[in-house]
Formats: sequence, C-alpha cells, structure tokens
Amino acid sequence: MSTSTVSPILPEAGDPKAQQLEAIWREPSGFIGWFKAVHHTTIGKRYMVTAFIFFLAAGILAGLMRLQLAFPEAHIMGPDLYNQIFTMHGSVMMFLFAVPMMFEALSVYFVPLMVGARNIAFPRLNAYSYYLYVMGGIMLFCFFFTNTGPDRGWFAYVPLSGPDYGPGKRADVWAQLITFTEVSALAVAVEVVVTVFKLRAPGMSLNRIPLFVWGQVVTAFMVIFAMPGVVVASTMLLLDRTTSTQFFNPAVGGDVLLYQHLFWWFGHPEVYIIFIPGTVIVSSIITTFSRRHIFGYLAIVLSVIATGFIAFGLWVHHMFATGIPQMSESFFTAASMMIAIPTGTQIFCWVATIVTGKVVLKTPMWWVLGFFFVFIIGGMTGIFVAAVPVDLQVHDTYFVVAHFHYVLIGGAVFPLFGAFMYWFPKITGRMLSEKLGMWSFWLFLIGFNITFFPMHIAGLRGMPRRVYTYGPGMGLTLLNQIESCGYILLFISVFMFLINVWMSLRNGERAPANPWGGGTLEWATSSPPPSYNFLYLPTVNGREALWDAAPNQPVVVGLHEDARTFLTTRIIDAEPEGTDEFPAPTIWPFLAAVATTVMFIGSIFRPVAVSIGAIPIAITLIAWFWPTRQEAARRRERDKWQKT
Amino acid sequence: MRRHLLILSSIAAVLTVAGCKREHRVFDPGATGAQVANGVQLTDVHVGQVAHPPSAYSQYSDSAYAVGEGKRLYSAYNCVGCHANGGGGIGPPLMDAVWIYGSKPEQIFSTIVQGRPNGMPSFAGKIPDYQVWELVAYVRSMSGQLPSDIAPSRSDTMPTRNAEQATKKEHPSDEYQQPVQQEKSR
Amino acid sequence: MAEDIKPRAVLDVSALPNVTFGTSSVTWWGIIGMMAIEGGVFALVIASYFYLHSRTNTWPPGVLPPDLLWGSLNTAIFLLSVIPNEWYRRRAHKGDLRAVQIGLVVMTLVGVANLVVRYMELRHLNCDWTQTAYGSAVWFLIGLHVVHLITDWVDTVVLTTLFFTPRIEGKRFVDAAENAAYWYFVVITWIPIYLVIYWAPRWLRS
Amino acid sequence: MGAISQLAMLLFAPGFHGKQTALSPAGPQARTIEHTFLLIFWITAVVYVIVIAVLAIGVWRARIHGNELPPPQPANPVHDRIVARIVAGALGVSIVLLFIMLVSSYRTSHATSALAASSALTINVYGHQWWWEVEYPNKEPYKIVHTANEIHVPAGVPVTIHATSRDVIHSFWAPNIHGKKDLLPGYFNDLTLEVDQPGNWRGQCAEFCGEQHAHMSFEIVAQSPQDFQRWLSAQALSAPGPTTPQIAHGQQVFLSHPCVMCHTIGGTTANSRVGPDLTHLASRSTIAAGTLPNTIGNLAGWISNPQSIKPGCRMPPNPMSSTDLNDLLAYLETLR
Repeated sequence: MSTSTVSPILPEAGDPKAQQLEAIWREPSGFIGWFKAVHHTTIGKRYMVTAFIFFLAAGILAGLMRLQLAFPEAHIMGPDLYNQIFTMHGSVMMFLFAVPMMFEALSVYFVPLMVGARNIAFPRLNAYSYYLYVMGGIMLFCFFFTNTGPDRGWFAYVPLSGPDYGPGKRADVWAQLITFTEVSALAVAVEVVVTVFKLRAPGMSLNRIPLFVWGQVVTAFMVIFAMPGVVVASTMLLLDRTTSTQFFNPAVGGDVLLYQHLFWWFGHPEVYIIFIPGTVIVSSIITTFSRRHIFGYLAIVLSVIATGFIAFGLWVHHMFATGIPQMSESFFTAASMMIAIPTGTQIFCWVATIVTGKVVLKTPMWWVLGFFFVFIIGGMTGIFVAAVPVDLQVHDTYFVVAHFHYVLIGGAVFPLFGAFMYWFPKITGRMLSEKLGMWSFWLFLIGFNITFFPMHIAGLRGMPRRVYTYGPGMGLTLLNQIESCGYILLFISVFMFLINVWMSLRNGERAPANPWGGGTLEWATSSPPPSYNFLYLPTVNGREALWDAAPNQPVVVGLHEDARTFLTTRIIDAEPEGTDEFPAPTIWPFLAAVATTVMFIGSIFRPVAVSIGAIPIAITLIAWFWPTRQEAARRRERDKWQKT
Repeated sequence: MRRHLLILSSIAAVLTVAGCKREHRVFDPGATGAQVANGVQLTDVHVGQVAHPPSAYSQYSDSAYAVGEGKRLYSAYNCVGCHANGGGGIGPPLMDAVWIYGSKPEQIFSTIVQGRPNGMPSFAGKIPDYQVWELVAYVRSMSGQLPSDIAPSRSDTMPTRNAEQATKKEHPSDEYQQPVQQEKSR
Repeated sequence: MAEDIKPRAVLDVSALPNVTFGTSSVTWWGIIGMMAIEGGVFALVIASYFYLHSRTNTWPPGVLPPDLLWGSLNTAIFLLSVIPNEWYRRRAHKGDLRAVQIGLVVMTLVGVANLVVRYMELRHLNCDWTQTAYGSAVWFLIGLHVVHLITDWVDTVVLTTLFFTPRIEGKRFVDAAENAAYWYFVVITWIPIYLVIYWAPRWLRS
Repeated sequence: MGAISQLAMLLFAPGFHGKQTALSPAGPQARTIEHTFLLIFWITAVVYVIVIAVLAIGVWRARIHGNELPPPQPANPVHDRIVARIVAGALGVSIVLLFIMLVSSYRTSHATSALAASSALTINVYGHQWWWEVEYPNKEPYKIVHTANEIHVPAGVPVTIHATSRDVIHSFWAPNIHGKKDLLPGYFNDLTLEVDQPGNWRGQCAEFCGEQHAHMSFEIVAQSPQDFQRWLSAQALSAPGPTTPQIAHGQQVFLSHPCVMCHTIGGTTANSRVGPDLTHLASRSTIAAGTLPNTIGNLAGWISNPQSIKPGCRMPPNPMSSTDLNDLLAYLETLR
C-alpha cells in the first residue's frame, strides 16, 4: 500500500475531535433504533443487501423457467404458473434489482463519499425511499406466494392486462409495485442531484467531478424525466381496472398504443438508467487499475450526457411491429443507431486508457474485461434491432432476449460484480479472496455465454419470447438444453461469490483505507467509513482528489460540530457558499412508509382507500417535518442571514 | 417477539386463503365438472329447492377467473341477445332485485339448464356443468351479489352499465339467509 | 492531532451564512426536483389527452365541453393569489415574522376558496370518466391538479400553525419562501390544464 | 451475398432448414431482410474482433506482475495526443459503418414495402385467444370463405394480410416470408407479402397474448394460382350432408353437444363464430392452431379433453360415450 496517497483527513483512534463527531453522528442503537437510521452508508448498505436478495430470488425464478424450457412440451409447470414466473423474473430484475442496485444503492452509498460530504441531502427522505422500496418488494412476493403474482409480463400491455382480460388482482399488484419502486427511485434521484449540486467538497468544480458521480447524476436526471411515463401508464391501467376509466378501451375512444408509448417513454431510458452506472463503474475501476487518469475525461462526460439525452428519442423502436408510419420508423432507427456513437466513444477511451496505462490484473479489472467481452456483443446486436426490417424479424423472439441479457448483464451485472470486488473493502473493512473471486468470474463468464448465446440462434429459428413451451419438431430442443446447462454454471458462480463474502466477513484480511491506491475521496477515509465519513471535510485539487492533492492540501474548519452541520458550495466552481444542518435520526420516515404501503395496497382492493389512506400519511409526514424546541432554540441564536 | 411472529403468520395465512381462492384457475374441470347431463335437475328441480350442494357453486363464485369466464360465455353464448348486458330486453333484466324464478345459484342453474316458459330456451346438454356454474356466478355478479374483488371490472366495449365490481348489492326478496351472504359477512 | 492541524492549511468557513434562500438553499433545489417530476407527469397526461383526441372523430365525444364559469373563476383566483404570495415570499427573505404570519393565513384562505370553487368545477365538467376516454382524460387531468392543490393547502396550514409557535428560526423562513415557490408551481401548471380542459374541447370541436 | 450466405450457413447451420426460421427465406421480403441481416452481421462481427483483439493485446502489453500497485502515472501529453488521433479515427470509421448499415436498413424497408399492394389479393386475418380466424372476402356473400389457422395463398403473387384482433394484441409472424406485424384491437394493419414457390411454412403469434401464447401458430400454404382458385371455390361450398346412418348420428352428436355453441358447419344449424369454422375441418393439416397434426387420434383426444393439450384454451372438455365419439369423428372426417 506504500503507493496509496495517505489522506490528511483520516480519523485516528482516540482523537478528541473524532470522539466528538462520533457522539453527534452515531446512529441510534437497539431494535427501534434500527428503524431510525438516516446515515447514507447505513441506508446504502441496506439497499445493496436487499437488492442483492431480490437478484437471487429472480435468478431462482429464471432457473425454474430454464427447467420448464429444457424439454419440449414439458409439463413441469402449467402456463398459468409460468406466466407468473417470467413476469416476476422480469419485474423483480428490473424494478427491485437493477435500478435499486445500480442507481439507488450505489449512489446513496458512494456519491456523498466521493463528493466529500458527511451525508446525502435529505437523509430522512432517503430512509423513507428505502422502506418504501423494501415494502413494495415484500408485498410483491407475498402476492406471488398467494397465487396473485403478476402474469402479464413486466410490461403489462393492455388489453391483456386490462380489466376485460386480466381477471383477479394480479395486474393491479404489478401496477402498484411500479408505484412503490418509482416513488423510491424518484426520491433518491432528487437527493443525488441536490447532493452533487450543493454538497461537493470545496474545489471540486464541474470539471473535477469523478466520472462515477457524473454518471449517477445523469442517471438521476434520467429517472426524473423518464419515471413520469410509467407513473402515468400504470396509474391509467389501475384506474381502468378499478374505477372503470376508459383510457385503453378502443370502443369509446381509448387506445391500446397510448399505453405502449407511455410505457416505453420510460422503458427505454430505463435501460440506460441501469447501464450508465455500469459504465461509470468501469471508468472508476479502469482508472485505478491502469494507474493513470482516465483518457478523454471530457469526451466520456459528454458521451454520458449525450446518452442520457438520446435515450429519450428511442422509445418507438420497441413498437416497430405495431404499424407506425414509416417516417417515424426512419427517425427512430437513426436515433437508435446514433446512440452507438457516445457508447463507442467511451469504449475507445477505456481501451486507450488501458493500453497507455500500467494494468494491474486484480478481480475488479477482470470483471471489467468480461464487461468488454460481453457487453460489446450486446451493443452489436442492438444495431440489428435498431434496423426496422431486421427488427421485424427478431422482435419479440429469443434473439431479443439474448440481446438485452448481453446488454444488461454485460453492461450492468459484470461491472456490478467488479464494483463489489472493488468497494467491498471500503464498505466492510475486509478484503475479498482474489482466488474465489477469479473462480466465480470465470464460471460466470463461461456460464453466461453458454446460457445466452444460443438464444440468438433460437430466436432466428423462430422461437418467440414468453412461450411456456415449444414443439418437439421445431429444432429448438438442443439449443434450449444447452441454455439450461449454462444456468447451472451461473448458479454455482453466484453461490461461490456468496461463499467469498461470507468467509471474508468471518475472517477476511483487514482492509486498509485505500487498498487499491484509488484516487477518489471515498478512499480518503477509513474502511469502513466512520459515521461522520470525514474527520475534516476535504478540499479538492484535481480530478483524482488523492492523486492530485497538493502537498499541504487544506481541510475545512469552522463548522459547528455540535450538530450535523454541513457545507454547501456553488454548483459550477464549488466555492463554499453557506452551511446548513442535516436532520437527526427519527422513526417517522419508517412510519410514513408503513402508512404509504397500507394506502397503496388498499387501493388495489378499494379505490376509496386512496383518500382514506392519505390521512395517516399526512399525519406521519407532518410529525416528520415538525421541529423540536431545542433544535429551534440552538439554531435561532446562531442564525446568520444571507446578504440579499 | 413471538407475538409478532404469531400475528404475521396469521396474516399470511389469511392472505394465502383469500388470495388462492380468488386467483384459483381451474382449466380442466374434470369429468364431473365437464359433464353435460347438467346434474340431476333434468328430472326433479322445483323452484326454490336446493338441488346442488352449494360447494359446487362457491368453487366458481370465489374465483375471479371463473366469474370472468362466465362473463365471456355470457356474450359467447349470446345471452346478451335477450337479456342485453343485464338491462333486459326480450328477456328480463338481470341486474335488479327481481328474480322471477329465484335468485339462489341452484335456481339460476336450473333456469339456464331447463329453460323457462315464454322464451328462455333450455341449454341442457349444450353447456357443460362447470360453464353453467360460471354463468351463474357471473349473472349473480351483475346484481352485486359477489365481493368486488372477485366481480369483473368493466369490459372493452361500449359502457352500457356499471362494472360488475362497482355494482351495489341488490337484495332479492327471496334471500333471507343464503351461503353467499354469509361469505360476504365473513 | 488537534495541534498537528495548526501548520496545515485550512479553509475556515465559520463566517458563512446558515440561512440561505434560492439557489444557495438545499431545500429550494429539492422543491425544484419535485416540480420537475410533477411537471413531467402533467406534460405526459396532457400529451395523452391530445393523443386520444387524434384517435377520435368527434371531440368532445357526444357531450358538451365543461362549463366555463367556475373554471375561469378559479383561474382568476389563482392569478390574484400571486400578489399576497409574492409579498410574503419577499418578506420571508427579510425574516419579517408578522408579515409571513399574515401572508400564510391569507394563502390558507385563498386555498379554501380554490377548493370550494374546484368542487363546483368538478360538478360542471359535463362528462363522466366511465363513459369515454375523453371523460377519463379530463377527470385524470383535473384530479391530478386537485391532489396538488390539497397537498399544498395542507402544507400551508401546517406551516401557518408552525409560525404561531415558539419554534421559529431562520430555517422556517426558508420553508415559508419555498412554500410560496411551490404555490407558483400549482398556479403555473393550472394555466395549461385550464386551457386543455376548458378550451381544447371548444377549439378542437368537431 | 452468396459467399456471405455460405459463411453464415456454417455459423447458423441449423437455422438454414426449417419451416419457421428467418434464415431460410421463401419470399422476396424475407430475402432482402436477410441480406441486411447478414450485412450488419459481418460488419459488427469484424469490428468486434478488432476491438477485442486491440484490448487483449493492450492488456497483455500493459499488464504488470506482482501485487505491488505502482504509483499513479502522470499522463504523457505527447503520447495522449497520438492516442487521441487514433481514437478519433476509430470513431470516424465506426460512424461511417453505422451510416452504411443505416442506409441499407432504409433501402430494405423501402424494398419490403414496395410490393404492389394495390393489385394484391386481400385476406382478412383476425387474432383470437388462441387461434387465427381467416376470411377470404368476396363481393357475393355466399362466396366468402371462412377458415382457421391455415392461410392458403397463391405463389408468386402479392397478398395483403388485412389484420386486426378480436381480443388482445397478437402478432402475425411467418419468418420465412416476412417480418411480423401486430394485430391490435381498434386498428387494422396491412402486411403485404409474397411467396416464391408452392409449399408450406409455419408462423406463430409473436406478441404475448396469455396462457396459450405458446400454442398459437398457423400454416401458410402456397399453391399455384390454379390450385389456389380450385381450393378457394371448394372452400366456398357448404358441408356435404350425411351419407350413412353413422355419419348422420355423428352430425346429431355435434348439434346436440356443446360443439354447436361455438362452431360453424356450413349447411347445418351450427353457425356460431366463437370458435373456428369447421365446414372444411378435414381439409386442414393441423388442429388446435397448429398444435397437433390433424389425425383421427389427435382429433379424438382434442375433443374429449382439450385442456390436457392446451391448458386454459377456450374449448371445454367433452366427455362422451365411445360410440358418440366415433360417430362424431366419422362425421368430422367427411368435412373435406
């Protein structure tokens, strides 16, 4: 570790300042205290663990599907159960794993650390968003185990999911799951934007923001602008089903394509919401393990932003088969191909960084190399589906299933496992075993390709998506059996990863503050970070704060350390602008989440629950915002008004 | 702590029962359900007399899927032709509290199977028992006899009436105490 | 450690203000974020309204457009409410407790007026959400705005009460200013919604 | 293209024979689409190999051994400027390639829609959960032909599939002949296609439509125009009356059982359009929307319990005495 820049802001045991901060920032203890926690590292860790559990659950569902599809006309499960399972797999992976893990979990934990803040903006909202998310997930699985699992696909197209063809409550459950996850994602999006805009360490001007933070803030903006699409779509669906509105009823002026437009307005950016965090993880890992500043920082930032914009011009390419006018077909084809340009730019910059750097091949780097190998194939098949005529052949076939698994697993899950290997020491203070890590990497890489590559061919050979079985004479049996075998390897690989984590937690090697000699601020504090993150708020002198730190890099002093005070800086140049206080831990966000959950679930069964259920929510929110006397008194005497 | 577990598990149990019954989907009704002899009514059914065990009915009236099927069959078998969407026409309305030949499931069953004077044809042999029961369940939902989380939502057609799930319960005069109501009060 | 700091370069921020408004206030950015989200929702619902129009021959289908009276009255109230709103927003920046108290009370009453008139509006929309997609769109659109109206009103009531307690300090004045800002959002979003609900059926009549 | 197809053949060998695959085109459209497919395939394949090769070599040359992490390297501006040029070049090349693929995509779109839809023969197709209703319109009502799950087309002639759905969204897809087109309630979508040679191809619903989405396929039967006309006029006729007592009894069974509630047999009182038209059932090669070959045994199994073959499908089980069943089958066999 001789190489890693030792940070001037590392807390030391027994330091009186450290003890003072610890006293102020310590999370409440005890069973009830658990529900009061508001620190971003606590909530972030919970997000990660929860999302990973959902990842495992959805993975097991995938296994059941592979089992059913391993034999033609198999009767291992009927269509009714199969439809629930593939819908659950898709919805859980998208709404309970991918977005919460890639965006919420990682940004909640790392963005404040990387911008040198002591907590995320709006910590109580942050806690609320987590509880809402986890309760939504629990609700979904409760319904699934009571045979009320959604069975209309993760996209729930009307009219199949509509009032006339979706009896029972299954589609309503899906619509409300969306509501849960979208609210939590939107909350985190706002927190991340504000944290990055206002809570950056002095000196971290726009052109010095770490790429990871850039990516997460662009993702946050995409969430803010994309989610309303699915909010409106799922609300209309729920209204059609429960209160007899007519949005999607062609007989009285409703329209089934309206749903698809709204859904894909969200659904396509969704892919980039999952993928952009992946790319910036890659950027972070490549920087550290190539031992040089990233090549083409500006180009990469602009590419990420461009991706964020173009992603909103693609939604119709999910609807080429619906008979939309050729004019708009052409436009969306062009846009869909255009998005390859910023992505290509990033890939070239990464390759350039690696080629011109000194590459240290640790497991995080291996996962990144796997990312290149797999994701680029996904990007390439993306061109096939962007071209209208070809898309008309492969759309809704297993070719597309292969395509988006290459994109999402390649573009998100490979970087994610890299991120686990890379940041696990920071989060837990323990190193993971490189040996086991390599095993699970190679098993995953091989298993993944065995599982998903044959799907390209299966699709071209006429296997549609979402079929619970296929005919023996269609020449698909062998392909499907190969795929099912691949699943076993994937399963073992993930299992070995869990073993690795478990062993490391039990008696893993202690992690130093900066095991990889990284340059961003999260490495400036101890592993795991203390409850106050940094003993002194750092200042920044370059893109890689620790690598570029001046010999005597100043630290921030003069904050009132008797409260959870924080520093706000200007958006562009990050000059100090003012101070403010984080709210203290409290149980109210949890209670508000409970009230919200009751309201959401109630509305599935009785529309009136919305109005009645709003009352307890209002009460909890008011209690949440109501200030205590002593806080008010303390602040009043030190109020210093902004000059206007 | 143990008390928490107890409460949680009991809630889960309730959910399971409710959920499974409501969402249960029987595709293959089995030989008895599929038979078209339409039970014993062919020989002796008198209005008001219970000819079938209520269970045979409740297994359909508790399943949103079965009631939905009933709704589909209602138009597929052209009940709409005479009864319209419950408003009545050539045949009597089905969405009110007036039931000429009785509102009990078994009575509706035999009305469908045997037909009634002045126009209602007999579907004996033409509709399998289980589909008749599905029709019965649906017909009862038209006057709000079924819980709103089982009764169908609006259909993708011109709205001619409230969605069954939004129809308020009519109280047929001949129903003092009968199984469905006990279920509702449960 | 404390003394090791002496030689080290430091950045002293003790002189910075802790009661800040607008772009330098974290709360303000939070509110802006919320507005962006809800604005997006409104935009998409309005887009859906016109999409449905493009799929229908007669607009409004078989019903009269909503009556102008109550909607226009409410629009007027919204526009006038800007005056007391702006006034107490500015006083809040100055920390003028009395003015903010008055302003909040006034705005609470304005909210009541809006809600009453809104109730009358709902009674004169001349359409039913269960009959046509047009009706559903109209009710969805106005329903969304009602939700915002109620939320902001409750918010105002709570803040008003808070301003008559001893818990007042600088942060609360920031909250008051943000509450005023949010009211602007409610007013501004109402204008396009008013045009869509009340005038679009007349302009697009066919 | 020939050479390319040869190479692609090696790669997708299994794909190249089959009644339901995009890789053995049987019509002009599927063929042009396949050309675009192969063009994109080879461009992307080559680019992929190059990128991965550069990366692999780069890692190999830049890697350092041992666990020691060297200090971060100061970037070498001269070096980086050269690299920047290379990156810009690579980007330029990829933009050009994208443009080529874009143009080829546009040209194919144009080509596939260039078929003379005006002169085309129109066939109405209605999607149902989970079967295909096929209708050959005609000026004279008695010449209108109704059939199901089997679409006869004249070879070498453009045919327009005029399609919509009777319930949920389905998607019409016969990969050997053309790309897919959705069947949407409230919309009519036209898909003009053409088959080169007489022969049979399989198609399947490609939009998730519920429980039996997996068993919703159809057959495209291309015939020489003469054969097609002969077939069409034969289909317009109503079913022959019973000739033997057994067949007569079979007909009685049909008319007195649930069959009559949903099916039509021309020339009898059975005239419901809820299920497929059975007037010429025996002339079709499959039953249950392409799920089973149309043999007596399969038909018997299907009639007595469809739910064991297509769980959730709309047809109820029909338990009946063996004599009834035999006579019914004998009757259905006469519906040629």
